[in-house]
Amino acid sequence: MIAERYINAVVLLGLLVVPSYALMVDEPFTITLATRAVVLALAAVGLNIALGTGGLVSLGHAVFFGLGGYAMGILAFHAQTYAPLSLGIFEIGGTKSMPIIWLVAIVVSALAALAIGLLSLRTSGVYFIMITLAFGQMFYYFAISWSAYGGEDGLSIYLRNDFPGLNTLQPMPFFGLCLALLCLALILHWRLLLSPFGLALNAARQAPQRVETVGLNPMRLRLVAFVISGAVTGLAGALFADLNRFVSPTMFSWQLSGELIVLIIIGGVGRLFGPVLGAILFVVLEHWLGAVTDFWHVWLGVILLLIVLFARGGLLGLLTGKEGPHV
Amino acid sequence: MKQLMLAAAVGALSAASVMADTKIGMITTLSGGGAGLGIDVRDGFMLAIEQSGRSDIEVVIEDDQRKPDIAVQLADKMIQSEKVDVMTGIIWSNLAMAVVPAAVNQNVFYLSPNAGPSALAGKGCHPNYFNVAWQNDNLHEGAGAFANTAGYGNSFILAPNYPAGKDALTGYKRMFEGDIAGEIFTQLGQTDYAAEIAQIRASGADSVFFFLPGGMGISFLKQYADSGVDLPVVGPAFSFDQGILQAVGDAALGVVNTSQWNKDIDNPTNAAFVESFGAKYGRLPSLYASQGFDTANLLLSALDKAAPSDADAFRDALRAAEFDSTRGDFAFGPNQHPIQTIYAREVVREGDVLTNKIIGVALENHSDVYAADCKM
Amino acid sequence: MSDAVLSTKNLVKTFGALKAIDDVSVDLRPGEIHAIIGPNGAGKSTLIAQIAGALRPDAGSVWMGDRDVTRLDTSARARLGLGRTFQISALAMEDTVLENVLLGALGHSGKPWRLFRKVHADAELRARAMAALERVQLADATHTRTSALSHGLRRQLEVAVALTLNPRAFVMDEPMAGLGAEGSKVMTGFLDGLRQEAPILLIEHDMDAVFALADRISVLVYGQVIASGTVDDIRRSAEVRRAYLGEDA
Amino acid sequence: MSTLLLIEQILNGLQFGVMLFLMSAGLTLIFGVMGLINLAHGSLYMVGAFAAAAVAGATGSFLLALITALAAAATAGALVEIVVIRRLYRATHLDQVLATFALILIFSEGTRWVFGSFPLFLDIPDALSGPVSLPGGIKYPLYRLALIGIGILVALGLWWLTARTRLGIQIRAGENDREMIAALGVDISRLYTIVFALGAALAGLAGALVGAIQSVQIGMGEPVLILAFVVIVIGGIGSIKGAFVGALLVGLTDTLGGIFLPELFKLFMETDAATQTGSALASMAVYILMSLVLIWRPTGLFGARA
Repeated sequence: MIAERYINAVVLLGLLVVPSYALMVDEPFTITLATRAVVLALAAVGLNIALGTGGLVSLGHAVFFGLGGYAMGILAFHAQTYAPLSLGIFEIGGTKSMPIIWLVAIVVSALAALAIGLLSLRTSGVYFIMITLAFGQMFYYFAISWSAYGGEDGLSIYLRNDFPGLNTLQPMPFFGLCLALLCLALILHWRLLLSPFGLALNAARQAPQRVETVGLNPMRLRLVAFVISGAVTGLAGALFADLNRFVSPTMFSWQLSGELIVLIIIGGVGRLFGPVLGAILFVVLEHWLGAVTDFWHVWLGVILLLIVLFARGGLLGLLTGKEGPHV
Repeated sequence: MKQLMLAAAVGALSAASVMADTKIGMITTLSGGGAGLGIDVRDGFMLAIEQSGRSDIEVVIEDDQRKPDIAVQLADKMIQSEKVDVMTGIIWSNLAMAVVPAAVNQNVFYLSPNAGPSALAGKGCHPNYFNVAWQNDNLHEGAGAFANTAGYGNSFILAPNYPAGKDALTGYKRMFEGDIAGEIFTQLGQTDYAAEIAQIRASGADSVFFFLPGGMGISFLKQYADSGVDLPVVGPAFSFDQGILQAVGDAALGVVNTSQWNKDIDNPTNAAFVESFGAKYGRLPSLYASQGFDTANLLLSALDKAAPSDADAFRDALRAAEFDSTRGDFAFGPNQHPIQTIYAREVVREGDVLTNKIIGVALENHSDVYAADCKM
Repeated sequence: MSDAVLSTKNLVKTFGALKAIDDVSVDLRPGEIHAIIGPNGAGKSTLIAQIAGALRPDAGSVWMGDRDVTRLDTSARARLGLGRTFQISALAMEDTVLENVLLGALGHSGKPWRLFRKVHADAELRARAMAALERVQLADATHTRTSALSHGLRRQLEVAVALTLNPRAFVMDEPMAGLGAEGSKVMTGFLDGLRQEAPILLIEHDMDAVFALADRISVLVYGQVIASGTVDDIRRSAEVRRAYLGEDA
Repeated sequence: MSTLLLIEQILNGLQFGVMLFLMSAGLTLIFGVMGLINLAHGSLYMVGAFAAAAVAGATGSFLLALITALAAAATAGALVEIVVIRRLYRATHLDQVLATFALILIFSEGTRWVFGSFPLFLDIPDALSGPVSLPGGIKYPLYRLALIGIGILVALGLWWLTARTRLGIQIRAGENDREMIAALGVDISRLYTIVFALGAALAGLAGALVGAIQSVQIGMGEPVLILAFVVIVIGGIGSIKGAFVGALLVGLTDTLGGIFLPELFKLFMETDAATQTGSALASMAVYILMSLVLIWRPTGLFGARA
């Protein structure tokens, strides 16, 4: 069996080497695929903080993904049309600057996570799963009928947004940005796991009564985890929108929430690199199975089933021979 | 899914070698809900390519699963890796909006075999973008015009609450001269229309216009037929195409719908198309299949005159639209959208199958209102 | 009553038609072990849940010193100095022994919001955690995964977590349950010494331990305290004999 | 709006609610007895509809189609229980969500593999087609009245089954204490298979009945599935009574919300904007209802445990 840190190192190395090789042999599409994997991984890292560490099975994380996407879409749309965005009493101009867009995406999704968390965390178990799903559906239907920003058609951004000093229109620099942000998020999660907060959150998942009897409030721990989680997933949403130069209500769909959970499970739940490995595997499967058969969803389903039934720790569990945290 | 289809005609090899190989990328919906439409477009398109006998055309086909993000990713792949010259295939307006602007700005030609969102017909028009099907409003406008000739004075109209639905009602109202008895936006993907039908019954309307594509239309028509409301219904062809008519059943009989194509349009190209499509695939072609077929033939006609690498000449060749359309006369307007006749069709039973029969012309040589906004 | 560290006044809790706790007043004074005994279903667990804050009483109140804590939740009562152990171990089984006591130390420090400092590097927390482990003789097992501990050692860990809180009063739910004869003896000895530090409200089925440890015993039957007094008082009580043995007086 | 129209709309809401009840009853029964979240319940609904459409197409008999739908869904349910679900009872909710999500993928694309991509045809039987006149002059489709009737019959049947039969006693015992009924000598895995098949059969019945007035197509189960979850969460998971009340609430909210919200907005907005805003809000209405219920009662209206 292989130690987890070696696997993590190989995964990171692979994320550097494969796109670089693709750049050399002029296969830019491979870089696009790798970017997709990295951005999905970032979204799933966000979810993993709530789900893997906090034990919060959220079937509504697409809300934050979508909010991040629309933060990008709306700001860039106003910049593209030179029409200021009116917020009641004051107006702000749109922007094509990635750092500002990211900040807005993070703040907006964190606020949404705070509101949704305050309401949903009163429930637990299946009820929590279902109420998060319900919030996802609300945002989905709202986005579909919000014609000012394209409704179901979504919003197209003709050119990718800018980052100071980089040509983001080239696949490689944009990939680099996404990878850097993924690494930051991984470091964030890692430090959280080692922190007092991580210790308490981890315990709150396994034995909430214990956490209460030492004088801590599990609800507040979970709320903070949910907000951080939503913010990271929101950032991923903004990047995903920039990758596609497009946002639409499908970013809010419950299938997307389901897919984010799938990524975490096939990689290994509650493990730092679980979502990364899961996202890579998912993109490869999607691409490779999709090329072999029209009915690739059947096989994706079968693979998922096998993992749930026989490989409880996901791919990382298989490779390291250790089960991960139980959620 | 990926298929490399080489138009197989061994004998034509030497003749074709004078021209450079052309690579065509088709992104369409082949799995999940709505796959039927993509399959028809693909089959129609490939039929024409095959009949041309040309072996210098390579068509790369990919499935977008009706997801915008997948479509964009596939477009990136086709442009960056496959280096295609021409793209086509997208069924849905929202996917087209996600793919087309970026593609045409990267000097790829895009021929739309189905979707025609207004944004791409007006201010967002582009020299490399050609629509071979219709602008989205066209068939709804046709329905409005038909309602006038049929003498309807008070229509109840409904469509799903999303942009194409809003365009549909706008399109109908643009042509319809009577009153509107009621206007409803239903939920996208809604399956039960009892409440809407009750409102129609109570509204005092003398006719109903609806735009409910796919499964929504099937549900609506079945429930409407069973409700005992017997006001005449008119709608665009999307709920009456060959693929879904059988699922609607007798509930559709006698309903008038508008289309730019039908299998009984009387011209030799169309007759040959209907026959060869049936021979090859064992089913009647739908309007989507005819659009795929026309798209391919337009492309072939342009390839006969110029290669896509010579962009200006190729563009002029496309604009000339010198090909035999299954619709008979076909020409492009200034925004490179069709100027064509919209017919009124009626659903009839032919032996075991339900199909459509042309009963009249709704709009003659019709263009679209967005063309004026197109500065090209 | 005024010197009681922990007390209940006229507690009532009903579940449907069942009166699980019916007008119960008990108290815990400094330096003592007060045992609550009674047959299964007498309402002991319901009582302890209300004292700890996991259940809201229908009527009556819970006091810590002269402070009414009836409306406070479990974590607030813990912060006021209530140290509870569970009948069925409630520990973070995937974590190490050390991490479980660190959690207690963290609760005592009241600062779980440091997001970026390493918890293991905090000398103060660690010292408090290790001290508690040493007192229950678990220092050898510091880095063992909790799920790998034997049942008896888990009970000791439960007590250690409570110790990290420096509580003013302990509430222990059957700390001897499932321990062998040897384990019970060790635990009895340990609790015996602990009462000087903070008094213990003890719920226990092991009568040998109860009679060896308790300063006072209250007998709970059908949700009511039918007798309360010293060990000898209880041994001699006719009512208790009747309740337990069905003997006539 | 006239009283007659209002009554007709309430009937529509009831009918929709009753159909949702058929879906939700199985879902809530399965959760109550086995503690399992079954996302694939919508697939069983689809199986019922496709089986009915295939048989009706071949034989022309609606009754035979209904019977086949019941049998096919029950068989599929039992099979899924034995092959997959049985291994998930001890698993976490997360694993259950995931495994049944996988089953959706397999069922949906598998059905497309077998039946192709185009919708199938299933029609109302002649005997039940067309409208009838109700007292007060309301014309209402007979088939929809029949649906309300069938739904209420099924509700009564389920009540009888759980309250009055041996199987019902076992089911209720299983909800309360799994170890206990195992100790009493009930073959628990057989009980689970039966309950799962029963739930699946109810979903299949709903699919076949609804398929006659809607479109029989791939993915038809998913929107209904989500609504059914909303229903059982509102009602309290595990409670059949809760499912019934929840289904009617959701059915009425959805139907009446779609009509009244646009009208409400017309009072203070322009017609176009009001129609759009009202419709947008109407499509969110049931989810808003569910959130409100959960915020008020975190375990639903009749729910006992989380």
